[in-house]
Amino acid sequence: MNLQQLIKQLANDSTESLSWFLPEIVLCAVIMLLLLVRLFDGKQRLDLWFVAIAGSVVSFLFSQPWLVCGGGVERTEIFTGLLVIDGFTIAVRSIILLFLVLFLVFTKISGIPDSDDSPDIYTLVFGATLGMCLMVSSNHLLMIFLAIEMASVPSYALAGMLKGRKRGSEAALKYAIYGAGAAGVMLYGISLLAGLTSSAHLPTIALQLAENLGTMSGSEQLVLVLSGLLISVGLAFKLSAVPFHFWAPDVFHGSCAEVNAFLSIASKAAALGLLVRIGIGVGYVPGLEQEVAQDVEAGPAVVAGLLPVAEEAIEPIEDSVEQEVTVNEALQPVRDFIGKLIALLAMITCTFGNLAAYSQTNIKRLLAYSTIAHAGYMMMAIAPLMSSLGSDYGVAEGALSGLLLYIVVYVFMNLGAFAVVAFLRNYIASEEIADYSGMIRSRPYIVICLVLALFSLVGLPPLAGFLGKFAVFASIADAFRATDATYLLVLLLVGGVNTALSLYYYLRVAKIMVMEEPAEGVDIEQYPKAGLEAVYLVAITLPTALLIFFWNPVHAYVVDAVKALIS
Amino acid sequence: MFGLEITPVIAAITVSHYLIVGAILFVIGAVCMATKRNALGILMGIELVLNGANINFIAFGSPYLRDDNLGLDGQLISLFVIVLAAAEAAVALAIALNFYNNHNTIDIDRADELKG
Amino acid sequence: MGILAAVNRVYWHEFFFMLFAGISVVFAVCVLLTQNIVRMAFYLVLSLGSTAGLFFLAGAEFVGAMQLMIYVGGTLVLLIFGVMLTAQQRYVKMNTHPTDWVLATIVGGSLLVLLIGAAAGVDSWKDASASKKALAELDVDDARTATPLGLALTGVRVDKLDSDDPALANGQSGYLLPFIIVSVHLLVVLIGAAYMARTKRSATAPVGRAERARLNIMQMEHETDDVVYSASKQSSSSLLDSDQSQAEESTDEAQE
Amino acid sequence: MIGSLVSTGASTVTEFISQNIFGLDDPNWFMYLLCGVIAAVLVLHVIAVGALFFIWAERKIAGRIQDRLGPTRVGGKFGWLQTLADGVKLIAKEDFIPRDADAPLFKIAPYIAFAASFAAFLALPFADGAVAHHVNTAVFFVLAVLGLEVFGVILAGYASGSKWSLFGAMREAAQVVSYEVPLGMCVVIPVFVAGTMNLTTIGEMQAGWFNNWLVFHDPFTFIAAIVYFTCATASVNRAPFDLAEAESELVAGFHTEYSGLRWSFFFMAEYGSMFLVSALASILFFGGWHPPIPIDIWILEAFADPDLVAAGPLKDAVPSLVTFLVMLIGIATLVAKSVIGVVVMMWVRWTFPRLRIDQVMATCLKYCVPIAAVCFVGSMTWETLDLPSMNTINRYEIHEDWSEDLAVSTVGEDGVDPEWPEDENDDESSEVMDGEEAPIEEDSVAVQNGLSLQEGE
Repeated sequence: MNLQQLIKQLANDSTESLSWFLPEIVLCAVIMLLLLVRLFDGKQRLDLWFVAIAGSVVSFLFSQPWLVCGGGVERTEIFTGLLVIDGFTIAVRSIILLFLVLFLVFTKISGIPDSDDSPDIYTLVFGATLGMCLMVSSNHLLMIFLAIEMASVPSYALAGMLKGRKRGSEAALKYAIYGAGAAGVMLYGISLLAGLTSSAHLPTIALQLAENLGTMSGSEQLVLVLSGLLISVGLAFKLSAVPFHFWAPDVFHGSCAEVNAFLSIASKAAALGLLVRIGIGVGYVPGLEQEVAQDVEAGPAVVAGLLPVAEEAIEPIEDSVEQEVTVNEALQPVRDFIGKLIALLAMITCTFGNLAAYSQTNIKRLLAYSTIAHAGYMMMAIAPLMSSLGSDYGVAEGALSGLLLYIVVYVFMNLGAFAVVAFLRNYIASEEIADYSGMIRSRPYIVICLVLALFSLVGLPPLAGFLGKFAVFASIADAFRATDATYLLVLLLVGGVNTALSLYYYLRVAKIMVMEEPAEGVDIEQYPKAGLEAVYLVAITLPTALLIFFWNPVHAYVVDAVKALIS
Repeated sequence: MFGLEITPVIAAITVSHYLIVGAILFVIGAVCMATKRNALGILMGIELVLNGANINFIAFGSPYLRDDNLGLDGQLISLFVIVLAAAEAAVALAIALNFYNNHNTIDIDRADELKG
Repeated sequence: MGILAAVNRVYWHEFFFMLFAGISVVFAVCVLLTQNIVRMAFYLVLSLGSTAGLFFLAGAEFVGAMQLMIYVGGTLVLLIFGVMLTAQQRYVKMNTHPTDWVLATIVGGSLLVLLIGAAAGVDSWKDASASKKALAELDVDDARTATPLGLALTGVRVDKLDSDDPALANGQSGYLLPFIIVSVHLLVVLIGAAYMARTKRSATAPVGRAERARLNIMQMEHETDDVVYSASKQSSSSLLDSDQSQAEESTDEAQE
Repeated sequence: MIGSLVSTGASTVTEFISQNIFGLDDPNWFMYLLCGVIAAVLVLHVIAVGALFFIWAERKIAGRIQDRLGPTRVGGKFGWLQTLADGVKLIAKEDFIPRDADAPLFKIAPYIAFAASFAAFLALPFADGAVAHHVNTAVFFVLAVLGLEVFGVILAGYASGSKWSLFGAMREAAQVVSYEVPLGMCVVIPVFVAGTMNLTTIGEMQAGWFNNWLVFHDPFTFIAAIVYFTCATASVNRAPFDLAEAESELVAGFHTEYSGLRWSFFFMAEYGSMFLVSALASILFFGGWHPPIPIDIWILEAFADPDLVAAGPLKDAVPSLVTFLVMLIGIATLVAKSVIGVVVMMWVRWTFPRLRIDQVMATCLKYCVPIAAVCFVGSMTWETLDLPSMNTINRYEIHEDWSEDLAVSTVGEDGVDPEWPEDENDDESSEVMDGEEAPIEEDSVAVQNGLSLQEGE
């Protein structure tokens, strides 16, 4: 191959890639636009919120969530293998962008950030969202690190959005320092992994691992485990999984509820997407399994379209066929390691989050621990995914679609909860749970919405949270039946117990608001009534309540989304 | 030294040697992050951690050290890491200054408004 | 003459590796041990500077120069700048609690042992044959890394032209996308840093939702805080402007 | 690379010495060491002797600009011994460390500033082959190392334990780091036009008449040269940008507390940097070591062996003594151009009033950066569209192993040729330097020099 062919190849590749990359391009354009409009519109006559909301809607539309219907999206590597597009990417990316739209409406209604700060803040929000979109499509170690940085660094500044506040600046400082440290540790793990496999491209890494895993010396395995652990530090930080969760309550407490919503939803969704990307990326090479099964009939041409590497990867397979091990079987130890590690983290995270939430008196801290716990629930879905990826695709698909469903549900219920917190702060200038007592009398709509969101967070049956939890737990049970791995059973039990545990503290908030009398000397009637806020809240909460009626299409959608990814 | 054949007291430099330097910088950086109380001191620890990783990338990618190597990927990743570290430091510093303006200190232990 | 010819081979590579690695590690330890934040920054400069030397030694000239220019000349200047802005006493001492030290030593020590054991244990990393071969074939002016690097940043991996395995060549990605996207990131970061560093503009926002929200937040704050930022700006207000440009600075520089 | 890190002098010089003086076939470690020391001493002299001369020159120029004589007493008519007298005075001064100073840092700061300035000279070619260490990315290296000088100043300011020093240091930090941006952008412009970051190659490309200088390549490079010089003045902390030592506000800024020999190191570093950025300007924009009139090429041609001329590069075709002479002419030319640059800086210093710190920043961020950016884009467009230029130079084409099977040089007739003709690599030398456009007669030298570079480096 000479340079000329290479350039041609690059040009073709880039042109094709760009059509998949439109949402991100729109985000970049909005960032520029926010800057330029400010430059040429000196008196700020134009409210930049309109630019932002228009940009986010366009970006959401360009993410084309309907494409995955019917499982129509095949796995495509774009930008010379740096990113990968498949149903899962499109789905999670759409969720994040949809959240961005809802979030912008939310900030407009709640009034934070004010018009002075909004151009800067929206730039940061869009920058972070861009990073999150990259996170869910990363297929390369550099892109993983880059995307995490792109999502995190603007978030650090967002956490300190309200300046002149001690708590806000403290939250931002803690977040920035811990975040930067976790990213550094993760980078070291990435470097070890890249060095061990001589590649930074995830499928290539998986192939290398599959080839070498059997013959690895003890030290090499040690390096592999170390790199896995170090990488998991960075991911755990983004997920606020337990040994690295300590930033979350402080940051959530210190920054305003709007930022909390952003950090707890978009950031979590992206981190989970990235976790799936890495887990599947290094633990599974799509398309190779069938190749071995139908070796003769299909031929390499079919697979070549799926994955550039796959075509030549047949070579190693045939070597390994002699040992009667396919690539994806050879990767079973990797998947087991990832699955067990995540299962362990998920159990600790979930339990800790729920237990720590008990003693909270501040609603934002409570929701922070609730976020931690929910990160645990969502991570639980990865364990059955990893354990059955090589053997039972139905279960793996079920797990992944369950995760996806959970994320969709989580967006609405958590956004609802934080929106209520922000609106109530605007009314009564307090975020203490005690100050919410008797709120039902003055603002019934808001309280009902919060109660619904909280019940949904618990996972009480008719509500959407139940469906998400059910999907995840069911996939764990399926996986346990399929693989007989004990840790899955433990995981299932821990999940169940935790759900019961969490009931109390969510209900306590509901009880205070509904059952108790307003505190002495507080005339809650004096504060403004809900107007636009109530409309927004109802709009956010309705999906939580009504999902049960639209269960089938939604479930079909998430199943379609993950179809092309695995099988 | 004149007239003497110098015997190789040390083995030829390999990737492992670079990795050891990288590991030392990484661990020192990590310990720095854990022990320093000054926010900027912690940032410096982070820089050391990133550099430890960068040394690894360079060593893995060096054609002088290893045949089957990362190639240019190593150098390219470390280039991006340098750029990203600069960006991160800029934001972290701005945040630290903001903290200082509100608290009149940069001691992270004084950041105790948020406990619970 | 004969004497000179006899010692024709000095282990320069080893010598310079040891030199740079030694400086780098020793000053990194100094960074850890010193209690004075300014000296800490200074030792860090030396440590990272000699890390750049290691990069040169491993054949990554461009990255080495980049390390000097952006890391040492930009990021660390920024850090020192921050130190100066925030140092109250002339020499800021930071005393670490002894138990912290003990704990950190134990954990860090075991991590170090683990990492070094891992690094020194892998056979393919200990293989010196490539190193010897490279040294034997070394052409002094051979190190032209900047051009392939630049081309890789535009997406063309010329180093993979003669790759034996075309399948793996595909995994050797061009870096056009990160090169472009990182510029957007730098722009965002620039705005974020400027936002954080500048003082809040006067509240000219029309009274309404936004104002109410802001006031409420401030009110919540006052219930627990007795001090609001007030006099704190005196120490740095004059310098803050330049600091802001400084922050913009390093990112700009990185962008180059 | 590893060898070249150790080797000093162009490796050819090392080989030359070991072969002709010591009779060794290959240079051994001692040769490398010896040449290293020689090169280091030579470069040191550029700074030390340069400072000696420049301090005197500054005094004289300042005097003349202010309508007075300047130093006259010491050393006869021109006062040429004045610097020496200054030096004796400085050495004799008491070495003084303030009580509040951080002594180790205070002591080491001037040497850091000096070392950075000195180290940047390592990669600066004074003529083709007259370079201490051949770095392929020399432009970048010089800028990077020069940027480290600021550490000396910051440490000095901080360690002095004086608020004047601290303020000076902070201003310096802000200013230098800010000005590195437009400076870097301006440097990228000639690098782009030349197609290489190798200073020797950039210099050699501009051989011939002065119209070959890159400053005349297009209007944008011309503007860029001016912006470069402005930013360079600021980045070496000279008036009117010398906020770090603004006497009227900060006593003497970062070196308020310094005296004696340590102070003189700051001074030497400053003059060294001034010389360095001027030399960089000469190489990047003003023809490097080639005189405006191609005397060096005439000499080469006069002594060239006609049989060899056709065969290869001109430099191979002439006796080595003549090439040595040409190298000396080159060194003299470069030094002369650099001195002119330094003198202009002095002229500016004694003509313009000092800016305020906000004006300094505004100059950088509001004027220099945008202008440099526009120039960069403009110059790039100019080169890509192949618009008319006073230069007859051709862009340096990279010629390495990987590109051997390239069909065509990437920048040809119209920038990028869409056709990508397949079979053109029969004759490699013709595609390496694309000399079809320019008249052969005028261009042959440049082409040959270009060739010699590609083979020799």
